[in-house]
Amino acid sequence: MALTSDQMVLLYRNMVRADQFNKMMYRRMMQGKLIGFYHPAEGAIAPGVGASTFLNQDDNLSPHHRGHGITHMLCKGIDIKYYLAEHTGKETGCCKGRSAFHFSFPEHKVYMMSGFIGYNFAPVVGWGFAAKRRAQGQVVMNCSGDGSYGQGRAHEAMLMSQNWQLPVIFFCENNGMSIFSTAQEMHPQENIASLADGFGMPSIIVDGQDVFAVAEASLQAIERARTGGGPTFIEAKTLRFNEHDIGTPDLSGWEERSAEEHEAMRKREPIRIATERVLGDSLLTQNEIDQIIEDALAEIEAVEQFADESPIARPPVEELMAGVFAD
Amino acid sequence: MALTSDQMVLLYRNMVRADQFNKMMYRRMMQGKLIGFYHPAEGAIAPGVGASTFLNQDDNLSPHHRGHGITHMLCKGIDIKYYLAEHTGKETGCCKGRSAFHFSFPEHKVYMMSGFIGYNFAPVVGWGFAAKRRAQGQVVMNCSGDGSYGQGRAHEAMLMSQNWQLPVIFFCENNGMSIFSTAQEMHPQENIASLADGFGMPSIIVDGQDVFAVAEASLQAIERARTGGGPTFIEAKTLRFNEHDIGTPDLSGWEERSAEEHEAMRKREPIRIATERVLGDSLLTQNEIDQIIEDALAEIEAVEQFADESPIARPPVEELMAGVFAD
Amino acid sequence: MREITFIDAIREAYEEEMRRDNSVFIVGQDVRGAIFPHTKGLVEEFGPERIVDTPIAESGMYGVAFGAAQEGMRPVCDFMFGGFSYVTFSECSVTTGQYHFLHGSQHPLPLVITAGVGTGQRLANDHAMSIHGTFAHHPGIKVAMPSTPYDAKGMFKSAIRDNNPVVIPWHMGIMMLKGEVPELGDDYVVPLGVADIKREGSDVTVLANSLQLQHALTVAEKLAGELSVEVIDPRSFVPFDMDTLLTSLEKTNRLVVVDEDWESGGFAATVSARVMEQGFDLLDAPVTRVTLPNMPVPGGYMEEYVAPNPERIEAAIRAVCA
Amino acid sequence: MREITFIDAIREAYEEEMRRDNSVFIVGQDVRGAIFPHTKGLVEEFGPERIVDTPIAESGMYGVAFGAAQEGMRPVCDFMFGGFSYVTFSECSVTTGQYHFLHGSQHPLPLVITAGVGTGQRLANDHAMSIHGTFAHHPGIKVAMPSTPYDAKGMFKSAIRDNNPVVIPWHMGIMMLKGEVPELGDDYVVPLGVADIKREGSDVTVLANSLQLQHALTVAEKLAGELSVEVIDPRSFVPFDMDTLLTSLEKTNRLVVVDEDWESGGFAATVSARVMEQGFDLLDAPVTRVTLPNMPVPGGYMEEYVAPNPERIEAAIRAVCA
Ligand SMILES: Cc1ncc(C[n+]2csc(CCOP(=O)(O)OP(=O)(O)O)c2C)c(N)n1
Ligand SMILES: Cc1ncc(C[n+]2csc(CCOP(=O)(O)OP(=O)(O)O)c2C)c(N)n1
Ligand SMILES: [Mg+2]
Ligand SMILES: [Mg+2]
Repeated sequence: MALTSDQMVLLYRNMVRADQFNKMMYRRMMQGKLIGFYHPAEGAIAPGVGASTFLNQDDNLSPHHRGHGITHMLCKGIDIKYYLAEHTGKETGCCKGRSAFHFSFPEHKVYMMSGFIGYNFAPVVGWGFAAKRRAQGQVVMNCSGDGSYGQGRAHEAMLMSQNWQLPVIFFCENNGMSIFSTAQEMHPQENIASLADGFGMPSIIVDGQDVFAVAEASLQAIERARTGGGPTFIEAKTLRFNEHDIGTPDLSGWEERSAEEHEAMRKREPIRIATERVLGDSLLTQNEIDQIIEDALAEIEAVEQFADESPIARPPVEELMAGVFAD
Repeated sequence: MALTSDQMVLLYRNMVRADQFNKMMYRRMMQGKLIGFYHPAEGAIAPGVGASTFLNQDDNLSPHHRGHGITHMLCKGIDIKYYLAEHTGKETGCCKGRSAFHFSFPEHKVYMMSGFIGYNFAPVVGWGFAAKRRAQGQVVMNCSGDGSYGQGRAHEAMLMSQNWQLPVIFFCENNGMSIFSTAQEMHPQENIASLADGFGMPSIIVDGQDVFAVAEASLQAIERARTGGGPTFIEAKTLRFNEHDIGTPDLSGWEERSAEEHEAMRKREPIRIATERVLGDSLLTQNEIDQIIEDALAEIEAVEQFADESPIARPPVEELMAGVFAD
Repeated sequence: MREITFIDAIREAYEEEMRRDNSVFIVGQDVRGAIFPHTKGLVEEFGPERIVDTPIAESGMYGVAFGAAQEGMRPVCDFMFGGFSYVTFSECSVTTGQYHFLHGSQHPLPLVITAGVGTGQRLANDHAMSIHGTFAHHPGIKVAMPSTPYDAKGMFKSAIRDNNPVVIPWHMGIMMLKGEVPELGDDYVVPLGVADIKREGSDVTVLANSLQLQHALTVAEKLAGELSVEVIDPRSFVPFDMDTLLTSLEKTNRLVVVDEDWESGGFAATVSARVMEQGFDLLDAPVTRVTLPNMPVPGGYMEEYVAPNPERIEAAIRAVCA
Repeated sequence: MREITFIDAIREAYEEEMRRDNSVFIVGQDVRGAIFPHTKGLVEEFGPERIVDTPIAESGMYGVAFGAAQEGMRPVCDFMFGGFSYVTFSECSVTTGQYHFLHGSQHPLPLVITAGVGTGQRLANDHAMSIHGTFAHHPGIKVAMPSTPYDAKGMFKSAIRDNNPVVIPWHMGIMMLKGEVPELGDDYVVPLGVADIKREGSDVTVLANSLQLQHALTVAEKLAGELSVEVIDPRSFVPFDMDTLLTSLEKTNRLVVVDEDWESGGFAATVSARVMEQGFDLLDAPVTRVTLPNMPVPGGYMEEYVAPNPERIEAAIRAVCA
């Protein structure tokens, strides 16, 4: 599916935003301004942007935890300030400051986060089930890492989605790592997408450093799901430039990832790849790009200001107890 | 792997024993002489016999629940009288009469039963892990039904076994049914063995009504596992002549399985198929066959007598409490 | 009033709620064919889109319920036997219980979890264990268990209409118990969180539920004349109706809690501890529990005397009244 | 004696037991690289065959431990965070607890389950929940939790040598707590099932464990002169040392149970109920519990006042002594 110029510019803008948001999160974590942990997305910005930019509002999105789902959510039109406020422990947070790093934007069909890797696989079956029953072309974009496909939950979700031909996209962001473990060591096949073969589910393997390639694959899968063609497995081969989460050492197995590995990796920086493309295709000028970056920085400034100026969430226990059950 | 005449005769003898044992269990359940439930194995005798007859004593065996593992266990040289006593609630039972339908023969490396379908998938990884570390050619025969491969546990076990090249055989007894549900409706692909493709695990699909074919496939997989060649997936296509468990209606979906289905099914009666073969190949005479049947019936009579004459297990609660923990 | 069985009462609740609300559906394994009669015949009226069978894949199966509830439907997830819920426990306990609260109390999760539970079938631990205590330990989930056909119908209807996850197992030992239920079309509900005094008395209070409630009533009847036993059915564990219990203790000053769950960590311990804290001065004798001893539930012939039973209940009543 | 941190004490236990017994090994996720320092550097001495990393596949991972234990090895299964054990809960609770007993007490299952637990990291419910109460509810599993470096080393060694499944979580809030530990080579163990009086007193007994034990000791010190607080560390929940507790109550007649688990169904309820039954006459005031309120553990700034803390413990002590 060839992308239009408008689509490419939108993707590029989202790439810049996602990248800047991730940098902001990294910086804030180092500054002690974030609660809990942060799993930085540097090097792995493109998959989420490519998967999420062309979703409809009523499509379900389960963001990957890498980058804490920000790169995905902002492409779906979610105002990240409520998530940053949450992550800063503030009353204005999307979860009222209760959740540390969880997110929830039900009106955008981004429902939840759980700390259990693979938690996404159970609910996506239900979203797909509801979507199919509703029959209005709703699609489920289910993003998670290579490591999450170790979970048996993945098997159950793929089995049932393929069996019922649910509109679920299994979008695997394969950065080759799961904390200290390499996908190469933990998975018997080169491609995680091979798992889809076991169910007869069509799959696409795509260069996850190239946001345009990811978007094309995603649009293809979205189109298939929307028109009743069932699930697709997409494997986006990507990279993790930083440590798993800030403060954890950057190991492969039990040894430091080598300088050579880092050097090779950073040659595949996704923003640079996208920039070369938009400049090369004359879709944007350097001036326009500078403006996009400036816009993103301004957006982030406002978001940070909102989070920083909001009051810390410290409701009395009674108030919390009243929120355990819905009326 | 071509079978020797001795091997074929042994298989045939085990088929007859398994068949008669299953009939005895069915009869006893109807007579109210068994505790709990019984999942009859009629029509599905051959897979367990073919998978289990040529295991070594120190190979691990996880029997399928169909036929309550009897068809598997007796081929591994286990004296079934302790299991029948267990199932009759007797003190002499293999689990001291505590377990209803569970079995455990640790000295034969048949460790356990659990009521959770798919429970086998976690421990087999550990047995395979231990076997590989021990490096003495120990093999793990992991028997369960088509339905059990719905469980995500199956995925985790296959993933890890293939990844570590463990000597585990995933022996799937596909009778096309899981209580009232057909494999056709519940699984996206025609063969459950397709799942193995997802991991790059070699698989064999075999006629599960032909014990000799099953044994050949099993020997091939055993040989591979024993010599460090890693896991194999075997799918034995079999049939379930009776209802799922005695007392449950015999439905497909929510309708009675048809007379035609039963008729077609019963044309593939595994004892008859085996008998035709041994007679046709002049491996046994009708007289010898009659003797084998007589021997089996005598064996069963002794087993039943043991169970019936043993005292009911009613130990005081204090004695039970003392057995909760090992010393 | 007409009399129907306990399990038929559950089916009537399903039928009425599914007719009333198109978003209600049932998901489980072999629920179309009906392993237990509460789903029997439903597929004929509601079709396989609303009486949904899944592979043996409890996470995926529960995921159908969980995800559909987020999408505004009202699923009932039938785990067949209670223990099978443990196969997808991270989802159905932690992730379920925290969903609404932890994400800011902005999005309800209206779903029902049910399953057959309890001793009496001689099937041993994994097919016999109770689950109400385990779920009551995990916040954010309502937990209830009916004891009569009347309550079964009314409570299942309440559970389906509740905007929260509700775990409502049913005890296999009273599946065929008959009892009075209002005429079809009389759309009554039994609210969750309200206990019921099943028999009035003045000497001692027995809190018991489900099969054990039947046992308690049997014992109360047997002791009538000698000891006046008040029998309270909690009906719900979360929320728990402490007021009804404390009011009863004001009268009787003695309490036996019968609970078909283990002594360690079961709901009976929670009740005893709460009475300790909130009703210590009411007590003339220590609260005494009749529970499963701390061993995996044995099957076979041991089940009947290891589990709570009328003899053990009577002994406990006599002990607290001594 | 030398001083080491709590988490280093656990690592020393691993090192010594792995050197002593070749059948001991550790399985988990990223234990080679060491998410927490208790496995740090072990792979260098023992190699990746004994410090085993698995995919994110908790059932398979736990299966390595479970199956290897049946095969005569002595695995330690590290779930990283306690809540992750719920992902394979049917295996690690029911199937594990019933294995030995239900199959006729003929084959032991010597394995250790560990994980970091507890509040204080502001990570919210699924990364903060306790698991000791949940496992203590399921028979056939020993459950213990150390509170000092000395106990950590001695109890982990006991757990590894035990012929039963032992769940022994460790609290992240005391990971870096320093304390005295015997010299290397002094092969001491701390037996499971024996409580420890961490501070003697005569007015009131406080039963508290792990991080909460530290809180209790802080409060006891603060109240010294005014109230004499005896602080008991249960150390083990299953088996539980009731004798030490009752002996203390003979002296103090008052009890506060502090437990970082939910009020409903937590181990504190079990202790209270047992004291009700076995020590009612000893009590001058109702046993009072300081626990997590029945809500999913919130993260952020709420954790510190929602969880048990010194202020709440002090208030409870004052209340039972009033
Ligand atoms: C059930 C569970 N097991 C383990 C963890 C610890 N954990 C957090 S992130 C992670 C690695 C995830 O890898 P992957 O899915 O590839 O995503 P990535 O972090 O590489 O982007 C692990 C093991 C967890 N959170 N939940
Ligand atoms: C975890 C779990 N879910 C559901 C069940 C109920 N159940 C018992 S046997 C069975 C069907 C098993 O089918 P299959 O594995 O194909 O074996 P078969 O009975 O056909 O031989 C089911 C669903 C169970 N025992 N455990
Ligand atoms: Mg990864
Ligand atoms: Mg089957």
